[in-house]
Amino acid sequence: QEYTKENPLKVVYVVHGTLGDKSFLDSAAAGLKRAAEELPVEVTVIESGLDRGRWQPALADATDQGYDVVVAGSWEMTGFMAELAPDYPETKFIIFDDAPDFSAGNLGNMLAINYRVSTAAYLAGYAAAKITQTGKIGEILGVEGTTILEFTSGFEQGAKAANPDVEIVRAVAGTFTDPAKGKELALAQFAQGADIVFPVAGGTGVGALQAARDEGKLAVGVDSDQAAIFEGNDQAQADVIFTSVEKKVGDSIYIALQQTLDGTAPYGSGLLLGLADGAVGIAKNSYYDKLVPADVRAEVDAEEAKIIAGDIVVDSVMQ
Amino acid sequence: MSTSSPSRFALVGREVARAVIALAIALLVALVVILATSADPAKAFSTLLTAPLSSNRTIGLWVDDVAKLTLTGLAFSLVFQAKQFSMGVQGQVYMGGLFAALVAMSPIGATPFAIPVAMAAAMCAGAVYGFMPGYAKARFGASEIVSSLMLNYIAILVVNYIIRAHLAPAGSGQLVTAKFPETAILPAIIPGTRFDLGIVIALAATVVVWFLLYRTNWGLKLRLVGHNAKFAEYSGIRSSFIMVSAMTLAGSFGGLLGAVFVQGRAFGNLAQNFDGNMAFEGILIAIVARNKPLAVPVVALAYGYLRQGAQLMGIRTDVPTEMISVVQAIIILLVASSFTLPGKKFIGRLMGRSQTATTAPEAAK
Amino acid sequence: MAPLLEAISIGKTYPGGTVANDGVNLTIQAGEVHAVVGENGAGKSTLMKILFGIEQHDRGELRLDGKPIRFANPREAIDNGIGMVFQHFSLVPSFSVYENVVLGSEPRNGIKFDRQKAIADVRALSEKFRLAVDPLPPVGQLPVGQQQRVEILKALYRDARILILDEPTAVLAPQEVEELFVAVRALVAQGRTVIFIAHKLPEVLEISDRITVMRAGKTVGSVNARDVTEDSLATMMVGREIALRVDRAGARGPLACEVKNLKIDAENGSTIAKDLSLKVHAGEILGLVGVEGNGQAELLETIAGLRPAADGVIALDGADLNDLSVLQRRQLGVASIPEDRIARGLATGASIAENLVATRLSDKRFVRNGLLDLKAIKANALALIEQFSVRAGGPNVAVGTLSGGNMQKIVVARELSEQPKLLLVNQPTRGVDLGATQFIWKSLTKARDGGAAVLLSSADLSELLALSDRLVVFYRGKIVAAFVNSDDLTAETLGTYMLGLNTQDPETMRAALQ
Amino acid sequence: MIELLMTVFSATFFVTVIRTTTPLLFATLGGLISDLSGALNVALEGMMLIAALTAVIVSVYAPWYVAVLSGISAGAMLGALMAFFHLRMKADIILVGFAVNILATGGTVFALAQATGGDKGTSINLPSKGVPSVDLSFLEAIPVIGRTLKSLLSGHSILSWLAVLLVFAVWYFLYRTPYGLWLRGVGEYPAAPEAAGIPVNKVRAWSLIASGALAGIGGAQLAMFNYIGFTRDMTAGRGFIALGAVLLGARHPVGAMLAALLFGVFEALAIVMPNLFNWIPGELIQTIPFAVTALALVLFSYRAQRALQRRNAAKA
Ligand SMILES: Nc1ncnc2c1ncn2[C@@H]1O[C@H](COP(=O)(O)OP(=O)(O)OP(=O)(O)O)[C@@H](O)[C@H]1O
Ligand SMILES: Nc1ncnc2c1ncn2[C@@H]1O[C@H](COP(=O)(O)OP(=O)(O)OP(=O)(O)O)[C@@H](O)[C@H]1O
Ligand SMILES: [Mg+2]
Ligand SMILES: [Mg+2]
Repeated sequence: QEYTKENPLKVVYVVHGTLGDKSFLDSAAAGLKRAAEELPVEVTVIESGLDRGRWQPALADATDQGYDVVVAGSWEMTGFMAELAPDYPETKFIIFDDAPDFSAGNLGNMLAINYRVSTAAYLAGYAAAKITQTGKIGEILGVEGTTILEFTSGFEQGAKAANPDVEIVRAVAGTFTDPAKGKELALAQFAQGADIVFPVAGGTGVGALQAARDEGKLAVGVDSDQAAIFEGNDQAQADVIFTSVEKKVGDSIYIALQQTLDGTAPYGSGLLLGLADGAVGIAKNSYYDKLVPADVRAEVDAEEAKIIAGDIVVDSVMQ
Repeated sequence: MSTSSPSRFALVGREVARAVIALAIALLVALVVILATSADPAKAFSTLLTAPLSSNRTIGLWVDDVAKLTLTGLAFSLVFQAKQFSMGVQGQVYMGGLFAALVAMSPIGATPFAIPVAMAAAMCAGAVYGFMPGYAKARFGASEIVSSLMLNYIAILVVNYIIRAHLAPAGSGQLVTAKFPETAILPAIIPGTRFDLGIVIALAATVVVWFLLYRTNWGLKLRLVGHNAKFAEYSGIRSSFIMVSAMTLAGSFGGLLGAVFVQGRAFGNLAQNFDGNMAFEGILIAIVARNKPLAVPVVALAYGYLRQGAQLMGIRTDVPTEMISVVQAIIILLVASSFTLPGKKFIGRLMGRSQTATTAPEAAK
Repeated sequence: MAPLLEAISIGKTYPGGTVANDGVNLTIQAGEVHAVVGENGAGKSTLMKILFGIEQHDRGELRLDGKPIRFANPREAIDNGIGMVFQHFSLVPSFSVYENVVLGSEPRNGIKFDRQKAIADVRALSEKFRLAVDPLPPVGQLPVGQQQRVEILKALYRDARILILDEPTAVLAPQEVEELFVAVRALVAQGRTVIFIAHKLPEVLEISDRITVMRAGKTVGSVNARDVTEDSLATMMVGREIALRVDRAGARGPLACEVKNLKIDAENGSTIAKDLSLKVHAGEILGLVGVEGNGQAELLETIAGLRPAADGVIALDGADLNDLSVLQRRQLGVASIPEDRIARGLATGASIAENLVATRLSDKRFVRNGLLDLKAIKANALALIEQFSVRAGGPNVAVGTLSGGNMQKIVVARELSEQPKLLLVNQPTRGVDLGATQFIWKSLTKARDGGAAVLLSSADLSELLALSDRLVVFYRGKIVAAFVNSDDLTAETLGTYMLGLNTQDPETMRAALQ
Repeated sequence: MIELLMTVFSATFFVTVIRTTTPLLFATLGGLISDLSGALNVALEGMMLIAALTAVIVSVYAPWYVAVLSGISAGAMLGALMAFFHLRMKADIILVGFAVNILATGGTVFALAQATGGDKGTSINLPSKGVPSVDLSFLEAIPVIGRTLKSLLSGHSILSWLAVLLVFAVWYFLYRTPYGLWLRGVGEYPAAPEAAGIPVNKVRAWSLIASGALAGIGGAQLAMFNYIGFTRDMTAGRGFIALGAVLLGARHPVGAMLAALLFGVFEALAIVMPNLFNWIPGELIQTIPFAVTALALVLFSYRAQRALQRRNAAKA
């Protein structure tokens, strides 16, 4: 079937939560938006809200509405999607950031995109451990869940690789929507001697970034290039984010849709995208160049090459 | 029920008429909001009004909501009738959910006894959790509002912790337990939907609460304590015992709701933050139902319909999700209002006495 | 000269449809004490509420100084020089006396509430009108008589020309009534006008210049106090003759209840009463005489089990009651009619039927295996409604919708529906009209004749003298005198003991206490 | 343990406590005023949230104090809305409060998206301003205690100082002015002020408005000092905790302050603890403020009861 701007591929993205996290969910939405602009694709976004009892119904309802492609993210949605997919053979399903069990063979219309984000986080951790003055780095987690831990475990592994003596303090906020708390947690970590903070906590994390800005400490962004987000509006904030661990969800979905239009997308299987695919990585922008010394940057690039070559194995909390 | 006077049906009729008119106004306001935010307002509005009936699946969603709203409404009605303002249903839901999950995940979960045993466990857990603020109130005079709110937060955090650290599949980092065995999940009444045994449990609970309140000695005592604790004491009723037992019993219904949550078709597992704050909507149900158990499912039915309609409108149309809560707020405000309807005086005379809202001089009596 | 205040053909229908006033006429002349009398529910309070702007009339006209007027709220009435003391007080319990008095018209010092001036003003005012009260304590701690003075001061503080007193004497002891009357006369002497509502006709005749009689929402007529007698007034009110007379007991039975060396403490630890010793026999009424707040009410509460005894013994038929719960005492045959029927005696939101069985929830007739026998409960209610002629829509009507008199009947019906062994009665006819009073008196004597030992406390000395076989006088928490009732015993005699002006020799007292 | 004590007795910790307490204290005072007037304000949460958003948006275009004022007005207007539905339309105050909360969760996100041109979760694309902190560096000049004084007192939000002032002002208003008398009278026994010609409903309406205004400052402080900017649901339950603090504080301004402070201390403790005790699960650390509040409540109630009994025993 040929899709055109007049007869576009109809795609629905069911957000398990709401947009506005400025990272994971928004990133996917941005990729879809780009697809809608550049490809013969029409995109609908459904935000199913924070009540998890609503997620499955929203996915099922969207599927019922006759879209060509249904997109959703994370392990929270995988099970629901895998249950629905066999009943809707005409519809295509894309899950990102997780994969179902394809071995049963009944998920020929489902595509999974997974990211080796720990590899990127490894690099950020490596750089952080090299540039910390105090030898102490703080992490702030929204909750202790897979997606979050995938970042922190890689980050810690990288930091230890760079400097076995580096101390990492970790605080769990228990919420993704309390920036004031995120800020307090970061301030407390700074007060206890940390000089770099790595928040992986959505809106709560934004507060931690602000703490770094106010205290003149450094921070690592998460999911997307967060320095770029602040650039212009809040230059002081952008100035302290020396890099970000990027999970290019949007780009990968864009590519998946492109391939769906071409008919080359490998439905019925899962993709595991890593550094080599460019789907994950650290932001090497002007702030990175400014705040990270050239020798460290070179070391980081060397580490990256080793990971891609398989000489360094970065652990993953995802099986 | 107790105060049923000769004009009882007329009174109920008036209430219903008032509610219907309020609802109509609320929907009108909702329509305005929709007109302002939607490119296809007609579709959005008709979705709001009809979507819950659009398929078996959506009917299941509605009925599932009704079951849960009924249970939380009942729990709140019970404590409100005893003039206690415990806000603890949410904590009870989490405790109940936890214990139901523990049973479901134990060897019993794979047996036919899974459902009753899990429910009993959940009810006991909820009862203990309802008992605590009641006892603190009766024994120490500690405000049940504050203690129960604090216990809610504690329950959520503790259950979240237990899920993450002990119940979630090891190493997965997922914040949810594995699916329970099918024997531990409520059977669906309409297969493939959320229309499950939960609604039957909720209706049974309604009858039980009604029976306890209006047909038993304990219930009469409870209502007398609620009306006038001093009088109850004078009559020889141990009001602190009644108070604590009412809060404990309400807690068991909160716990039961927890079991219905986690064992229902909607979940079938225990996840962090599973209740979506629905427990608190019971306050609304109880107040609108005037704490009358038999009115609770009726109110839940109507409110649940609108709730689901609004949700589906958010999913199926371009009305922004955020506007759903705005519409919901407007509906609550207007349904709760009692405004003067045209010809109210006339209707009032036809229908007999009106219980106009208490103004200060009347309160002096 | 035009009358000061005039109500012409006032009509008022409550939203529920009750026609409370139906063509009421009232003419008040400046400087008079004008009484309004009528049965419970005749519409007196409603009329006063209209005069004070709390309710609005549907029909008719009000004139003040000859000019038509209508008050939308109490503020407007207050501004026009009208003050009102409600049947149920409107005082904030935790506020001090002076705060209550000045509430709404506080003296100010910039934005500050000028407390010193308020206190001084209240002191001055209470001296001027001979209404002695300490401005400082919270009103919730004051006896009712004092609370009422606070209410009157409140009106006077706002410089009321016309003061409406709705049943002010119902809650007062005789000498408090006297003091009130002194104050009322002082008011009139200073040019104020008083509208006065009461059920006790002797008081009405004593204090008022003119009397307006209301019946069923209408004015029956107005008369000069000088021209009528109690009997003729009663006949005007009720439309028939009322005889407030009861028979004294025959031979008294065996000893039923004995109280020995009882000591009662308040919640705050102070002693309310001590060394209380008395005996009541079956078939007799023992009257507890005393100004309110001297320990009678607490004695009744302690016997009922609502208060702990700090020391001493309470025995019923030889069995010690001290450690028994309220319910256990009730099961032994203790019944009680409490002072404040709304606060203690009833659940106003519950139905009549439910109120009537509230004290019998362990009785096999109404409750079996924890289940209610609704049929029996309803039958019980129907029977009692009939037997005690309660005017109500039916057994399922909420008690709160009844008039005060009918509420009291519900309490009496419940407590007397079963012949009690020991009946504790406090203020049984407070605020109740003549017809109902007669009925309640009859009910009490019937219980007595059925073998009940009755302890009766009342602020109304004539009630005590009419009903009691023996009387004991309380003063400052002690029994200071005891009498066997006889026609020679007068209210004045009792009064001297009540106020501690006289002491009785121990021998006489012991004899009368047996 | 030593580390914990050192942290707790550090100036930084004190400053953190003040910061975490301030928004809570404003909301608590707001809750107190409406509670004393007889209307339980369960909408503090929503009022704070809407005020926070309003303040953030206005601060983009106007000086900080105008932004704070507009946050206050937003809260006050919500109070007026509640008053209208509760007093005029006779709706149950708790339902009205819940409606405001629901309105706030969705309405703020919608309004934010409008204001930012599509950002739904945060205002990071809005250059919003903060509330200035009060610099008391001159205190350092004081011999011996100067440094400590400075580290304790300097750098707090100007609104924190206002909060302290307001505790006193609210106390003064409630217990020293005629209107405070009216308000307390209306809350305790409305028939009395009504009969005294006080417009009871007006008093209630104004106290709801004042309640909203106070919650509004709390929201402004949260979004203009504790964190500068707005994110969805950023009040994170503080309004409900404030409601608890009202009751825990025995419905008195000073009590309310102590209760808010108690909560602030333990929230601050929950913030420093994860970095010191990595082995304690985060969730359990987060229960600390709630558990402490519940225990404090029981303890206070128990002590009040005991005190009464002891007084009785002593006199007997
Ligand atoms: N707020 C009200 N709503 C409806 N009916 C009322 C209200 N207040 C009084 N009534 C009714 O109006 C009638 C007159 O009542 P009112 O209180 O004026 O009588 P009253 O003469 O003062 O009686 P009492 O001597 O017992 O004080 C009664 O039937 C009463 O039930
Ligand atoms: N909200 C209400 N709706 C209907 N009727 C009411 C309401 N409030 C009060 N009433 C009526 O008002 C009357 C109560 O008035 P009130 O308390 O003055 O009684 P009363 O007749 O004066 O008794 P008492 O003589 O003992 O004072 C009752 O008759 C009751 O029917
Ligand atoms: Mg009256
Ligand atoms: Mg009366």
